[in-house]
Amino acid sequence: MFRSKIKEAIICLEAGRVTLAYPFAPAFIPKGFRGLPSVDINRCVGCGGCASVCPSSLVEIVDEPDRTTITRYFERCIYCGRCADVCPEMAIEMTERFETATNDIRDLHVVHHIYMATCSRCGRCFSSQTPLDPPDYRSFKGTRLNRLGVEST
Amino acid sequence: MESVEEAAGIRAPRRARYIRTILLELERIHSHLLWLGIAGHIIGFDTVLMQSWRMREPVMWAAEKITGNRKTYGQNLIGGVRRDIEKELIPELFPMLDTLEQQWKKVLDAIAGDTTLKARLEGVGILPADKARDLCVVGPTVRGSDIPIDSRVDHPYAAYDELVPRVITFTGCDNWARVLVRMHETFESIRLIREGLKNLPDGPILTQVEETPPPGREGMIVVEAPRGEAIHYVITGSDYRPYRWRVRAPTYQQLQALPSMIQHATVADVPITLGSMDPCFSCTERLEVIDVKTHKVKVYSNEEILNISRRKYGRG
Amino acid sequence: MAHMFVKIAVAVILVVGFSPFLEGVMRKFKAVIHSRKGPPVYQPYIDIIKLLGKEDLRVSDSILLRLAPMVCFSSVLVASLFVSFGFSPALSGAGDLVAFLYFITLSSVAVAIGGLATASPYGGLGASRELMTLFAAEPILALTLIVAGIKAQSMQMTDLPLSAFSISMAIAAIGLFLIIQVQIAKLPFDIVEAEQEIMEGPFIEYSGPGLALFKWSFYMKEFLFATLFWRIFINWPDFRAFPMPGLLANILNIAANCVQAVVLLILIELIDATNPRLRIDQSLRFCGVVFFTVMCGLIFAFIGS
Amino acid sequence: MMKKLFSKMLPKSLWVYHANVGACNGCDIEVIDVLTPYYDAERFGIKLVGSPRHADVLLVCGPVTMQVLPYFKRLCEAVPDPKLVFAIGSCACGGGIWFDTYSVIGGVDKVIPVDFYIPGCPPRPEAILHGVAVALGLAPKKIAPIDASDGFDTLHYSE
Repeated sequence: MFRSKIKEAIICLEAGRVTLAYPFAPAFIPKGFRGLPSVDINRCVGCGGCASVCPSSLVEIVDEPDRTTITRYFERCIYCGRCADVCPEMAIEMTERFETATNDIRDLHVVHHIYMATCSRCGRCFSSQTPLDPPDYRSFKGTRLNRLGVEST
Repeated sequence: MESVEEAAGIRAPRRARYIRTILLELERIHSHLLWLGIAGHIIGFDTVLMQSWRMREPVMWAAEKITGNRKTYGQNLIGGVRRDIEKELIPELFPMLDTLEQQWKKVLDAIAGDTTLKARLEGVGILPADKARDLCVVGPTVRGSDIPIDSRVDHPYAAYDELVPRVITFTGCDNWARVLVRMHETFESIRLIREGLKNLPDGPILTQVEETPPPGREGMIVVEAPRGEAIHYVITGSDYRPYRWRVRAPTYQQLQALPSMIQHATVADVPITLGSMDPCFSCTERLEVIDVKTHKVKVYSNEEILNISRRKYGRG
Repeated sequence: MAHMFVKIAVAVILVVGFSPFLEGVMRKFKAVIHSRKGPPVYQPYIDIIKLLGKEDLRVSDSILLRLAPMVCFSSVLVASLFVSFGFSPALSGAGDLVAFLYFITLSSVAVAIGGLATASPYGGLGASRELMTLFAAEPILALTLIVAGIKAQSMQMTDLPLSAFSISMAIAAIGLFLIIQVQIAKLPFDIVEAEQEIMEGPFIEYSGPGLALFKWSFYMKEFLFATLFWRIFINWPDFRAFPMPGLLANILNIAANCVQAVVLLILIELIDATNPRLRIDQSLRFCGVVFFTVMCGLIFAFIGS
Repeated sequence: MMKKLFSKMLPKSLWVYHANVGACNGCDIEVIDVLTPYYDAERFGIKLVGSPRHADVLLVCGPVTMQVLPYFKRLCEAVPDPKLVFAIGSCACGGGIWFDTYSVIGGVDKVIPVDFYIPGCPPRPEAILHGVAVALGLAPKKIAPIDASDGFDTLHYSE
């Protein structure tokens, strides 16, 4: 009995003190950690792909006349990373931020306004394009495209 | 996930199945280490809690490195896995497993001769083999009663047809036997991970799912979770959504065995006996009593249970 | 008379003030065994002050519920006046170790009564366990003290320490050491307040000041028993034997006593950290074995060895 | 003066009662993980207690289900003042993926006021420690609400 007690004590003492200095020293974060998602608002086209795949439906999209307001309630986020997978513009990426503790729930709400060009006829939004952007050939269909000498994709 | 695959008639690529197996075994290791700690905590042996959770922590870090999160791996997709185990990660995993195995051997060696620990665990919560068979108990609980049931071997899923685990049984039928089953299973899991990492086949990790499965297809899979076998049953529906998804967690069956296990036990023995089957009360939340004679089913609410037990003990 | 008041004051301040520090040291040592950093040694002081300032929720109007913590605390405090901390006991004129025994028992009874007064099933279970432990452990404590008393022909604590080694005293010392574990509810025997089984038993419904008093009296008990062990069986070093002023000798004695108490309690904490909690029947069996061992010691004492 | 002393001592000795109101066990495991050697919350005086009457802090994990609601309310009354309520995990903070299901009321803040939110699924032990450190005033809060617009708004208004 005493031998096993001593063995137990040796196991305990061999390890030494392993406590990490965490709150006073930065934590180790592995590569590819799925932390708080960050949204690059300048890339977002307001397609709503993230809203449709999100398991906790935390993305709320409201279309207003000249803009789309996207509100994300990150207190519900389960950090699955689905939104980052499906985003067609790679606007969402999982950051390494996990220190999301807060005393105010509103700290976790992210509101984005995307200003969109609106169709003058129906009044609905579409993503605006500046003259510097390359033309989107996909929207050109049929004979007109062929006349321009561009292969349809 | 595999039940959906079965329903859709998809089979994940070999590499993906290996990665799943490795993760399942990592999960088993961490769960068994966790369980030993909790069992120690229940009988007041906090040092066991601290030390076994200390050994568990590198396993969690490894899982975090592989999948990006400590617990909700989010790794399985229909048709494969989401993330590959990267090449530079594999050499990091072997030393982790080695130290874990070494330390775990020492722990097993140390507690094997511990008389006070045995006084609390040996001969307590006895579940004889025939009774266990009658009550359909699963997992380490039944393997502690000398019945070799392990769905990894019986119904191989993932890559268990290639990485065959050894089924560990002990004849004690008591809490001590269940401790030993879990401790030895940890070694087995370490061995499986090592083999899996060594023989990790090349190839894709995801088969492209071309079409959605038609509605009304069924799929069922039996998975040996650390607690016992969990059964997932899916009926596919339209619109990418399942029509019905039923999970039977192992705790359902385990709890049936509890009354016979705690018969004639003192209050002090009840928590550890309950703990020895590693219950998950999030999986079971109501009491259903079936009257055998009249075949009536009655679901008791919480208040009713409280009233019955109060009447029985002359309180309230 | 004034002399006595000084002694009482010193004893009270020592016991009340120093015992949480001992607990802090024990927690720190436990943390070392758990391979972690652990709380600072002054943590128990903070805990107690915090608990004293908290709201006192009462589950019933029972006067017992309110009185139990006070009785427990004050009985331990009075018991401490019959123990020498390196100087002769403050109330040595009023009673001897038998009085100490009575007051220590009273504190355990107060815990049990407090547990019963809460009217919670866990409290009742804890109280019955406390009483069972009391019946098993108290005779052993009494026997060890009686063995020491027979050897010294007196039950006054100042007369007790003997320098000569004898078999009966050695057995009694082992018996007392083993029973301290039971008395101060350290781990193989903390069946009374088993946190995981019966949710801290008798203390389940206490909050704020009541809980603080219970906790504090347990810390004080730890210190008292450690002191008792060193002062009765191994009364070394006694600085009063050295040529130095009496006051300095007394202060050195107190300091030595405190250090010794720390050493003993660390040993007890080591046993605490490497053992699971026993069942009540197992712990009673253990007490039985110790009881018979100490009985042998008593027989040895009668035949004079 | 005594009141001041008490309020000063409270953050240095937080006794925690851990309530599971419908969580999946993930957060519960991480809460206990915080007490184990690598993270060791006891160095801040944090201790897990077995009775809500001893507690200063109520750690709540999981979305509040219909079934536990009455017991949860009773539990909150059993904790003596002054008390703090921590919501651990995404489920407790905002309901998680269950926020609109039929058997779930939602986040803990729909039942009782919550003092600190620690989201995560489950939060890393470091995240829980950080939450505790923020509550104790040892570390700064590292998150703030974002209300941003894309670069086109300036373009839009300059027209």
